[in-house]
Amino acid sequence: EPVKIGMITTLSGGGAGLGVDTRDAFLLAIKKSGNKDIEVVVEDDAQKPELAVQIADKMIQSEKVDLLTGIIWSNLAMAVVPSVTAQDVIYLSPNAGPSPLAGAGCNANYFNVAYQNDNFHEAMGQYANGDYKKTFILAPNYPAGKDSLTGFKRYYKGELAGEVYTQLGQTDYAAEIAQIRASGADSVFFFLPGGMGIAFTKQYGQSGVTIPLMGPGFSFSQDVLGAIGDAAVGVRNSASWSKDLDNEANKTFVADFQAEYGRLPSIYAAQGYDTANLILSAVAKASVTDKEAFRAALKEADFPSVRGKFKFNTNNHPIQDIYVREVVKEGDVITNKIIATAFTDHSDAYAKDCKM
Amino acid sequence: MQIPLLLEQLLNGLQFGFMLFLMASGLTLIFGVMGLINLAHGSLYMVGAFACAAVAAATGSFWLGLVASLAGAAAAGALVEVLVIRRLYGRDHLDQVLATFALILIFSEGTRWLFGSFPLYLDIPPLLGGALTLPGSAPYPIYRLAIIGAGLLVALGLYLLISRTRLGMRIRAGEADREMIAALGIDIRTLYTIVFALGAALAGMAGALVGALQSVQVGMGEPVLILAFVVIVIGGIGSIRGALFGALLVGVVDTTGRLLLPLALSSFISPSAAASTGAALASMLIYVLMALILALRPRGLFPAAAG
Amino acid sequence: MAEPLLQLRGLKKSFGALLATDNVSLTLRPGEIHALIGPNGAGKTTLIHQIAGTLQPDEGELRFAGQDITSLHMADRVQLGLARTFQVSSVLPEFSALRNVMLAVQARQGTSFRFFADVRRDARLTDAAAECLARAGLDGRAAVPAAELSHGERRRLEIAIALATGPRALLLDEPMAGLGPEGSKDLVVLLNALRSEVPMLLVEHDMDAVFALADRISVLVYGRVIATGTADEIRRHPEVRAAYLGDDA
Amino acid sequence: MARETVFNGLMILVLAAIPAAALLFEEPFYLTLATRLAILALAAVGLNVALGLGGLVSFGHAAFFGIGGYVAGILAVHAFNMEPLLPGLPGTKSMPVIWVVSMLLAALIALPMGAISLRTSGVYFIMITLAFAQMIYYFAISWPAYGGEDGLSFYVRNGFPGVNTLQPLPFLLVCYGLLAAALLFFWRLQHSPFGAALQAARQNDVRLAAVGIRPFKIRLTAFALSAAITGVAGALFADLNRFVSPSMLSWHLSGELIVLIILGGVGRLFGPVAGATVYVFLEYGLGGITERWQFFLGLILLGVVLFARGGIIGLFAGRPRHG
Amino acid sequence: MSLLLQVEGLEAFHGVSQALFGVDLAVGEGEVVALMGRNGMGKTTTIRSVFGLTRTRAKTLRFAGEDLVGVAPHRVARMGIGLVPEGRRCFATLTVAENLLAAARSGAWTLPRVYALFPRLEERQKQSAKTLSGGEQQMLAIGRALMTNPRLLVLDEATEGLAPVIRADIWSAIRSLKAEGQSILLVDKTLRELLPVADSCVVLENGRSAWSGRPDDLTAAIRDRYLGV
Ligand SMILES: Nc1ncnc2c1ncn2[C@@H]1O[C@H](COP(=O)(O)OP(=O)(O)OP(=O)(O)O)[C@@H](O)[C@H]1O
Ligand SMILES: Nc1ncnc2c1ncn2[C@@H]1O[C@H](COP(=O)(O)OP(=O)(O)OP(=O)(O)O)[C@@H](O)[C@H]1O
Ligand SMILES: [Mg+2]
Ligand SMILES: [Mg+2]
Repeated sequence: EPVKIGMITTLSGGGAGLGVDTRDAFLLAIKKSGNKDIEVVVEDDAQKPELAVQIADKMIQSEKVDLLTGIIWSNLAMAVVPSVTAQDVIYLSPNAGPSPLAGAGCNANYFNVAYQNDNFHEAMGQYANGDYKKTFILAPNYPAGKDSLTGFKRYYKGELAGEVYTQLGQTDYAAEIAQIRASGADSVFFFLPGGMGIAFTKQYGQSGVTIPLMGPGFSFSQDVLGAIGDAAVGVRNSASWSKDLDNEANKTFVADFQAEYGRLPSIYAAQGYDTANLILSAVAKASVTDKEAFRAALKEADFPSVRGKFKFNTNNHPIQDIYVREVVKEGDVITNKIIATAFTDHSDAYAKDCKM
Repeated sequence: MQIPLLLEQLLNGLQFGFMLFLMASGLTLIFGVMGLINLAHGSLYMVGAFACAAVAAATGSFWLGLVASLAGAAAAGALVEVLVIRRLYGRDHLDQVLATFALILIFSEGTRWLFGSFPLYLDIPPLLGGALTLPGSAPYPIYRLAIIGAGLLVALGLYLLISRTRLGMRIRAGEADREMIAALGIDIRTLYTIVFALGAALAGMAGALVGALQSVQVGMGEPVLILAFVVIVIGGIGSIRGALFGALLVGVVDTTGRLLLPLALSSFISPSAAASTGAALASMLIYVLMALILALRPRGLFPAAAG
Repeated sequence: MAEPLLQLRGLKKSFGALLATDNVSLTLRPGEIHALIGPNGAGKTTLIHQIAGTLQPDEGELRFAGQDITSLHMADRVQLGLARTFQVSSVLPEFSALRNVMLAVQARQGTSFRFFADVRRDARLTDAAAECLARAGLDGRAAVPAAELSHGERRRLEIAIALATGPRALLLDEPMAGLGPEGSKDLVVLLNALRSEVPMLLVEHDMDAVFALADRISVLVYGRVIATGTADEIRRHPEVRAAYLGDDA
Repeated sequence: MARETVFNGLMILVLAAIPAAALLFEEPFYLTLATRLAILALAAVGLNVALGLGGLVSFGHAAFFGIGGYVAGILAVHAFNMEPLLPGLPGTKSMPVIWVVSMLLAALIALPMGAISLRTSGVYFIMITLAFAQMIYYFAISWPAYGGEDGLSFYVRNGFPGVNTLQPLPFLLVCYGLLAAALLFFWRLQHSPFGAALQAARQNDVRLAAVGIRPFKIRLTAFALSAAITGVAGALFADLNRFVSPSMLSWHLSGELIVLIILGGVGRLFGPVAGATVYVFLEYGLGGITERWQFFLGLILLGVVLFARGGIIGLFAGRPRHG
Repeated sequence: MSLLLQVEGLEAFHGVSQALFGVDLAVGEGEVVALMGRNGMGKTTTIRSVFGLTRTRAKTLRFAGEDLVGVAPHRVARMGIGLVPEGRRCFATLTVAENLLAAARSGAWTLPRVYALFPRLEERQKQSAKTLSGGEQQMLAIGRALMTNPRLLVLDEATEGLAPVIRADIWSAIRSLKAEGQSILLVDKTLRELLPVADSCVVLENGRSAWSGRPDDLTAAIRDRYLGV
């Protein structure tokens, strides 16, 4: 029988690019599978938690969807996931991985196909140990920002040249850049998602400060690299995926995505694509109406991930490799290239708190 | 903290202030002087940035982009005035709120429709790249100095236009009593269209100039809107001098607050906690500043009728 | 002589370099109409503002009914019975003429913190208000929103509202202005009849009315009282003729 | 009968028809939609006291909405975890208690906030209320104890004696009940002596003082009342979503409440209800049709301002009469 | 004498309610016409209608031969009609000098000449209009209209609130303007001052022209009936 998937994602406002990539890749995977029994309804949450909750209710109550997915932002996920899973609907996260949902608040109906929020930052911290002794760290002052710096510090063993929390939505970083220059740091780790990261990196490039930058992959994902331009080249960043990852699934994915949409996929696209394929693999094994069996099928994670290997931990969060990439220029296009592996088979720090 | 760094940060604060003034300049004219509540100001700012980015990408010239930002925003402004705003002068201010709120939605989605969902590339012109070395030895980006210059120029130009020209008198007269100025023979309708377009052009230019430092994306105008209102209200509505002063004050207070609050707190609590608590306080700072100023001076710092 | 109801002692007020009220002392006694005249910009309205509490004097003292009211809030002075009219009509544009007056009655009755009563059904309010409207010659226009009244009608409303506050003394700032010949005539009759209950400080440029009504006249020039006297004394006063009356009187 | 009365009657019918349609067509989501509508309308009725009657354009009412929400969330979480809020002060899952606390807290915060803000007027008032709300917003974002920007989830809706609030219909009826109470209050207030003074303060505060009523006291009282109503709406909203987050405190929400009122008709008894109905249904309907729904929402709102003076009720019933 | 302003069968509306039902009025070149009537009879509405500030219908509404119906207010003013409105309506936030200059057009009336007429305005030229005394504002409104150098000057209660000396000055200014050939349409409440300068009078009652003629013909009976004096 047909499977109905509800996708709530951000399609308007400043963060729309992330949602668009997720959706496009997700739909691409469904289309390529040729499975006609899958119906996807997509709706825009405008990056507002309350609206996301309303749409989730509507999809469950009115559209009677079997599965939900699509949310990009942690705060929206926190709003939607607990009530969705409480209604015994399965939710698959293609991006956000807030720590409460990985630890004590984990749920059998909640699968995270992306990462736990700390993962990329941890990887960068691990990697930084190799080259640097004195790092300046920087993130916006909100939970994801704090998680980020906590994650970095969890693995980083060197000294901190400074720890700064910026304002959420801040657009001018002249003062922070001056601080960095004066701090005597040998490297900078920063987490500034979206427009904040673009602004920071551009301004950093213009400032003439040459202390090497590093960050999680979000700030150097394909969707923003074009906007940052040359200022990004050379920056190291961590991610669970890169377009040059050498596996069959990934090659097909990158080629198909580029053919279909005329642009390079971002990490959000990759995660959306994997989410779709995970669902397809489970649909092939079990009926969605049999929740128990379907959950088990999902948990097997028996699908060709563009990340190469992929499996679920006890808390339904991924165990995966995390790479360090460098931003490079390929002709006119600015993109990422893998230069190292920070972690193999990495899992998150919260799984032990999950009683499932 | 060392004195040179402190001085540099003070300069950064001032520079941020000029940037804020630039972002607020169009609103100073439309809201401050014409007395029209224009929530779509940020949208016009965004239009300017997108026009600049698109033309700069197509032609390779930032300067052509800058011209395009002026022209594009002015055209958008004129269109909006003729189609919408013009019908609302005689109405309650609140109708302007609803109408311009609707315009935000239309502009944001319209821009996304035209330019897609991804941020656009816009960099500073090579001519203004590089840095000057300041006396205290820290290099300072030329482009940021140029922003200061542009802010000063706009402030001076606006001041002269509003307080020294007959056009300025008529705009202010129109704000005071639109019907009466018409009954004295002034074509206030056309005049307002022109002034609105001029305000829009200023917003657009700011979008291009500041956009080159930030990210050009849908929604970039929203924080600008609030900040611009804050700046104008602190300074005193209708006063160009006030707007400039308000902008500089906000710039300096915000920058030094971001810097000094965590520092000050770190003598009481752990550095990590100080950093985040300090940042939390810093983010409230400009609002605290505004509330404080308005509580003490309910009509802003320069409650001037003109200038 | 009766004890003054209202007493101004050494009032001073300046706007920047301009001394708008220069050491003014005046009294208003029960039963009298005390006119205050003077050239435009002499400071008459400024003085009324200070007595009513719209402006705070820089120096000096104000006593009303034996009480120091110098720093009392405007509303509290009205509560004591010191009501005023405005030179430029100041009404509630959306409310009908009647409801404009009802508000003043309600203020007098002290019911403004009732949340559930219905003013429209309160006869004590509506009747008292209707009576005041009638006295000001607006009975036919009770239901018209103040915004739709003509200029002269709004001037009348201004007077009706002041009456409705139940004043013990009235400060009238050019009440005749805008009324038209007939209206002025009617108002003279009305004020004349009121004088025994409510003494008045009357600012007016309509000399016919002033000479017809005033028991005493004070002349204000550049913020300073230059003369006080009866109508005849003032009419003959050479400085007053030069500064104010011209050949008119 | 006045046309506005007819319109109000129709609005009541529409509100009643939604749950009926939900049961008839077995569309339980309509119940959720109607609940959301009722809560937003309730919040806007609160704002309408300040803005519509008193002319106090508060751009900070999200603060009260959010405070109500956090009261519900924090009390519920403490009750769930059995941790006292303060020593000796337990949390609670009882709606009536939560309502009272959120109304009191909102009013209590509104008093100093209003006392300072009311020194200013016009646009300055708009901005100073925004400033206060932004302070609270940034505080909530960076205050980790209750989730910061991620917000606070509580898994089970709070309870009301004798009602199964977990069921959508009873919860909707609870919300309708509160909305009806607020409307009744607003209606009485509008025609009361206090309402007259408040409306006078909006039109001409010097005149109000010159008849012997202090505008400040009237306005401050109205501001606190207004905050209390919006606060209780916030508590319900948190219960509806079983989640609170700083976005309930953001200036967007303040703006949305203002928009609801202007859309429906400023100062009109049913203005907030009409505004919320249209807004919620547009959001729901357009969102399902097109990804560009905000564009069309903008166009429709623009159409309303340009062609309907005085909002939807103005379109239907003409200008208000202040008899 | 050619007709400057010609009004026949003028009807006007405030929203849906009709305020004028048929006003006839003519001002010839160089003539001074007084428009009279009790409060609320439609004097101000008539004037506003000429300027296109109210919704109107008229058999004839012409200025210097040109039709005024449907013409925008600023164009009407530009044809050469200067208005001193009821209630002064000075531009509150502008200074005295700015008020005078904002809409000035070149001609015989210049800033110095207005200051000569009202020395008080010169004293206060840098002060913002909202802080002027009532009478000062009235002077400003008159000066402002003169600065547009109109062919027809329209004064709606222009002497309201002025001190007797100033009022005498204004009336003598009006007389000298009249002597220079200036056309004037006047509304004023003091008949004693008004009638001697007027060439003709039009009396309104309930939005209709009820009587018109020369001031000498304004008998006590007519005054009593239409003006209440
Ligand atoms: N806020 C102010 N700032 C500066 N000057 C002011 C202010 N208010 C009033 N004035 C000046 O003070 C003087 C007195 O003004 P006031 O209104 O008291 O005069 P008045 O005697 O009532 O005159 P009129 O008869 O014309 O109404 C005027 O010259 C006026 O310009
Ligand atoms: N804005 C308005 N809306 C509705 N009705 C109005 C409006 N302005 C005036 N009216 C009405 O039109 C009629 C004529 O008013 P108008 O102002 O022309 O009178 P007027 O002769 O100038 O009186 P006054 O001597 O009092 O100035 C009055 O009945 C008045 O109530
Ligand atoms: Mg005066
Ligand atoms: Mg009139």
